[in-house]
Amino acid sequence: MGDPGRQGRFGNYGGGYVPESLVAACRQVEEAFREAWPDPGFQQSLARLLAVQVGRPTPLTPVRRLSAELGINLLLKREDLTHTGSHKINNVLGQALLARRMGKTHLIAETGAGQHGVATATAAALLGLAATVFMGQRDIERQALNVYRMRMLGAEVVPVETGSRTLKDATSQAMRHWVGATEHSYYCVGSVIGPHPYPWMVRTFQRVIGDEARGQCAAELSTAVPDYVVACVGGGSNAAGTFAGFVDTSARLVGVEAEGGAGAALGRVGVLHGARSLFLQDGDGQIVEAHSIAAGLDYPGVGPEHAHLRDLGRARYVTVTDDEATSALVRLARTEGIVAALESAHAVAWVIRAAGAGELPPGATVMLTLSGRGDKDVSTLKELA
Amino acid sequence: MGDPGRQGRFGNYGGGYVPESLVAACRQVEEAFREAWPDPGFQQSLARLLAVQVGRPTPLTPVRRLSAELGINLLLKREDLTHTGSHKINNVLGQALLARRMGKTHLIAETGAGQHGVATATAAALLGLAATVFMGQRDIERQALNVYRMRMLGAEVVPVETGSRTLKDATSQAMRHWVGATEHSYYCVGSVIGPHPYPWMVRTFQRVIGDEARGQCAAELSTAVPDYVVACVGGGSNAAGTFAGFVDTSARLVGVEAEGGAGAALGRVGVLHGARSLFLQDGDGQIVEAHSIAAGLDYPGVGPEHAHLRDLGRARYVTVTDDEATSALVRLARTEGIVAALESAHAVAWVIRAAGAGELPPGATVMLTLSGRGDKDVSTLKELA
Amino acid sequence: MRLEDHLRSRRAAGRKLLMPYLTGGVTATWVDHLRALADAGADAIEVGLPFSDPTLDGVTIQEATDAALARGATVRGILGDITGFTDDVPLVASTYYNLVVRDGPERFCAALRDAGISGLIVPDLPLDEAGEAADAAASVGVDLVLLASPATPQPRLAEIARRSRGFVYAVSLMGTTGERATVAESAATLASRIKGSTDRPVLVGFGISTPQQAVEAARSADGVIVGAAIMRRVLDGATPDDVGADLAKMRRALDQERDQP
Amino acid sequence: MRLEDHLRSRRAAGRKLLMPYLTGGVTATWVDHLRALADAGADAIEVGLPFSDPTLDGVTIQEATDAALARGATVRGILGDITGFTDDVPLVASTYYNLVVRDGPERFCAALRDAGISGLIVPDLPLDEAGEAADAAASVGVDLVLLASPATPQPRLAEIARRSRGFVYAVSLMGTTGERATVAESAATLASRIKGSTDRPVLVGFGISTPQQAVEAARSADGVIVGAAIMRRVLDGATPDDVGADLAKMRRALDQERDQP
Ligand SMILES: Cc1ncc(COP(=O)(O)O)c(C=O)c1O
Ligand SMILES: Cc1ncc(COP(=O)(O)O)c(C=O)c1O
Repeated sequence: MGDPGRQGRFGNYGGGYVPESLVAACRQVEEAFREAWPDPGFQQSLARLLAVQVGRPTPLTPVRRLSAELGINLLLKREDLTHTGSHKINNVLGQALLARRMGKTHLIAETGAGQHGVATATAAALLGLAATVFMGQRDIERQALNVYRMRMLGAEVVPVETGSRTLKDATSQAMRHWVGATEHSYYCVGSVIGPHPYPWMVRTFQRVIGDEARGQCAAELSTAVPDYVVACVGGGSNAAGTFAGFVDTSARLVGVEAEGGAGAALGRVGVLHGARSLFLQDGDGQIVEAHSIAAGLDYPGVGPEHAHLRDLGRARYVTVTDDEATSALVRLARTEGIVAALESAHAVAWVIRAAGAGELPPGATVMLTLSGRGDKDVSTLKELA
Repeated sequence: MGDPGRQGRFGNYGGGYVPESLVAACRQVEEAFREAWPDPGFQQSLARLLAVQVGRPTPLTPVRRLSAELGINLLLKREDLTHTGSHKINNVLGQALLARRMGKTHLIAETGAGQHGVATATAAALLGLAATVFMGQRDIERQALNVYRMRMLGAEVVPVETGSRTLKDATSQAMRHWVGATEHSYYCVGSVIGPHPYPWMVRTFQRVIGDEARGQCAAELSTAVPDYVVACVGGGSNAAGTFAGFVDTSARLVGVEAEGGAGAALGRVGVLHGARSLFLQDGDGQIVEAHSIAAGLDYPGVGPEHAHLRDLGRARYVTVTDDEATSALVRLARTEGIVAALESAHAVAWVIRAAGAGELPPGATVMLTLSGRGDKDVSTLKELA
Repeated sequence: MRLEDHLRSRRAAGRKLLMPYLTGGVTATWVDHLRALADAGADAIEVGLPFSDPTLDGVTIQEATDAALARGATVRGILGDITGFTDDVPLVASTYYNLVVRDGPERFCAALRDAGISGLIVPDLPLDEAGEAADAAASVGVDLVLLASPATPQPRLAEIARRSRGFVYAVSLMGTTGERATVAESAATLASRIKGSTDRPVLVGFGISTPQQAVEAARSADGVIVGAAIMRRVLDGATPDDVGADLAKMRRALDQERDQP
Repeated sequence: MRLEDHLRSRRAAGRKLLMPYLTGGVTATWVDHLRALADAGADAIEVGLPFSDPTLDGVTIQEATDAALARGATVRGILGDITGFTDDVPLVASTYYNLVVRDGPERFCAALRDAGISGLIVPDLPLDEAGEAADAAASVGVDLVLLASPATPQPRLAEIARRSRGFVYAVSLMGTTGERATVAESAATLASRIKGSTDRPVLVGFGISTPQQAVEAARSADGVIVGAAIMRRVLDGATPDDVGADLAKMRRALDQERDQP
């Protein structure tokens, strides 16, 4: 999981399939990132923001009661404890610092669950930038709390009424808007998707999850490295950041997708939102609408690096149903006092199923990234109850 | 701010004004706490929970943009970043560990904003205890999110229909329930109120806020100690925990109450919920209903140690209106990307007002405890907008 | 006559003591209820001075309290209503400590005395905190009654019995006031324990609802206190005569018990 | 005849080129619209192969795309519809790269060629990624048209002009497709820049809505592409005759401009 080069290739995947009007803008982002990342000044600013604003490092929590029930040793990397409540903030602060360094005054973002939108609105407020967040009308309805949070933070939230009215369409709309606004605006992509350099850059900013967890596992586990490393996968940023910390170890990497949005597990090669990767498509090559109770997983594709990891066999991608995810959410709440995001609950659900099916051997150590907290999902769950 | 002795006196305040049926139970709690607190095993268990579950230490965030606007140097102690979203968890984990050590199987709690209830439900799930949370019907309505969170965590939430149907009445009902349940149940009080040993014990568990902040200020400030230390005051637990870290310094201590719930600023000596302290009362000695937009400040009294600090002149208690608090909340969100709890926004509002009025000298350093995050308040604020 | 002397002499006459409770100011004609209770054979009457936050009361007395406060009842008003009520049946005020603190224990107790009240019960004032109020009460000749509960351990129970004045209030069970279907087992045990350490009268209260329960509870004690059962009837609209008739039934049941071998 | 040869020869005849756009399958009778456009003086016609996620299109073409897909339009179906359409007016397919990748560029381009299509525009396929598709297109004699934008820097512009086939598509402004009130200033600058580095035909597209705008945009270029303005009319129910009449007006305006000194 290294530098994908100027062409942004992860094996057969990635690249920069953007309109000519965005080629220069993407290059500019790449140049800026290549210049900023090794700069100790940039690193220092980012590290300080992650410490004093985000609350990093986040803990690695050994889960006692659920582990005992499952006969395994489960550890949770607690991204739910970050400022704004999900891992999205790690990436956003990095990009927002970059945008300011590039002299941009506006941030553009797409959002599904609203967590990336809230994170973007937060970073914008903090750094004195304006923020415009595109969000599918359907997601606006099911994540109303986050919509109001964004507005309170001063961001403009633009409803997207096209297509499935979810994350896919919000992303398209954000790209359309960016085409006309490249001069002052920076497009702050929320996952390891989009054209080069985004998949690589976002993974690099999210790598802090995996790097921290690696060190914490070394301190916590007699084996130093867990047997399994598990994370949910929408576009795949929390998983990519997590995997990056363990890809050079013996840990088995498992990405858990929503059954209705399983780009990596069920998708075919295609090109969308700037990258060649795996997408859910019908026989005619039309992108299929994803369906997940977790707005953040309601995306028909996956980041190109995941497609590559799948091809290599280095990571496995599995799927979980809405019902499994909600049950896992409740079970984790009841046994550990943690109300996870519905997205994160997918990862927990797979662990529960795999432990029950003997797929995880008894005593296996499992490091799971809990990507966010469930406050945003409470009204969705309430309707189900 | 030391040990108030067996009688639990803070100057003229405190004590144990409980029905005879609760005297033994309170003594039992005191004995258990006096025995557990110096025990390295207990300290270790608590410290570990605070680290891996709560995410302590919480950051001290220098607030750049708002500070510049106000001409002061404002630092925020970020209790909003703790697990469950407010300082309440610090105390609850301590008490829940104590309860388990005492062999109790049930936790009882009252809650106003729901934060203490969520924290109690969380600790109960984590330690395998049952939880029953009393909550005023009015608070159930305005903090619906937290009610559902508690239920998801497996706690029983009991609506209280008497009196003002807020925190005061929930507290009375929790005490009534405890009288009949002392054998198996531990009453987990949520603030520095109630009979001895609660005000002292809760402050002791919350002291981690002040101790951490003291150390962080020493690292952050050239003066080592801030000029002002500010916190909101409902019952007063976040303020007490904060003040405890600074009471022996030159810092001026300011407790900020809701105008409609200003026990310390506007109350008279009385006895309620087990303690002699300051309470809002009418001419006949009846307790007056508090009124605050912040459910956690909607309490007509204040913990006895605050009454004592006021008498000594060591701390000052000031009030802020609902409108000032909501404006401060929005201003902090827009300038710093932090959506604070309405309770905490009261402290921010006083700083804004005092800086504007020249009461805070230009360049003053102000350490403010941001006691919680505002997710729970978003629907309240939405209705105002 | 002091409350305690009165109760001792009644007990000496072989009588089981009966002390009904009435929330002061609960209705416009509450003093008529008071008189009916006196006439129906009460040995003393507990008069509740309503407090906004009755943390040891169950729903019935909470409701009575709310009703009284909603009517504008105040300590001053209630004391005014009962001034010169009667010398035969002593009145015992019962309230929460905040109302005592409001004017200070001395002024508060003096006001009680001036209104002809001879005893005071403060359920949220345990032994350990009672010093100031006890002194104030004693100095004006009002008996400060202390409460003992099933959870009270032995040496403390003796101390409570020793320092209580008027009588010792035996709280029958771990719980709040309010009607119960049966008398808790803990009632008899507690009453016997108290009687084992004092010859002061011992009255059992909390949950005594019917004549049968009164008889049962009075067996190991010197008498009973009946609160919520009466207040339930008052809240449901019972007239003074109705309430008097109820109490008279209890009186008869207790007296019959005595008259049987 | 190859697309580029055709356009060059038309230009050589002193004519400003006019290339209308039509979303394939947008209505049941869309081929009649196509024919009407051909008859009204189109030099070539861009046929949109609808893709579910048209990220570079504005609302009008998004709507047309949705309508076509809702009707069940597919690449295969559209190609079937136009097979044997006409030899006089070349057709240029335009779509997003995912539909090219679906069957692989080679099979995709072969299918275009078999349906009589002579050019291909893929707005989300920039120069850097175009190699595979360019080879596939070239090998079956389909011209892969590259796009240049106001943001394209100089050496890259020359490279695009060099590697484009058929013509060079000058994107008039930084934005999506869709009608605009005026022609962006950037259009003329870009067209001149491209013409400075190639003699390949240069067509300006995006936002050309009226005959006047077409005339203006064509001044520094070899012609114009008109998309959303036509699709708006189609979506509003315009018949083939209506659309033909509209295009004829543009044709006349462009021809008159030439005939004026
Ligand atoms: C809490 C949480 N987890 C996971 C995701 C999925 O994103 P990714 O796959 O990029 O980590 C989201 C997206 O919104 C999210 O909010
Ligand atoms: C966020 C927050 N802050 C403050 C308070 C007030 O409590 P205390 O005064 O005990 O700190 C509450 C109570 O619910 C709260 O939720």
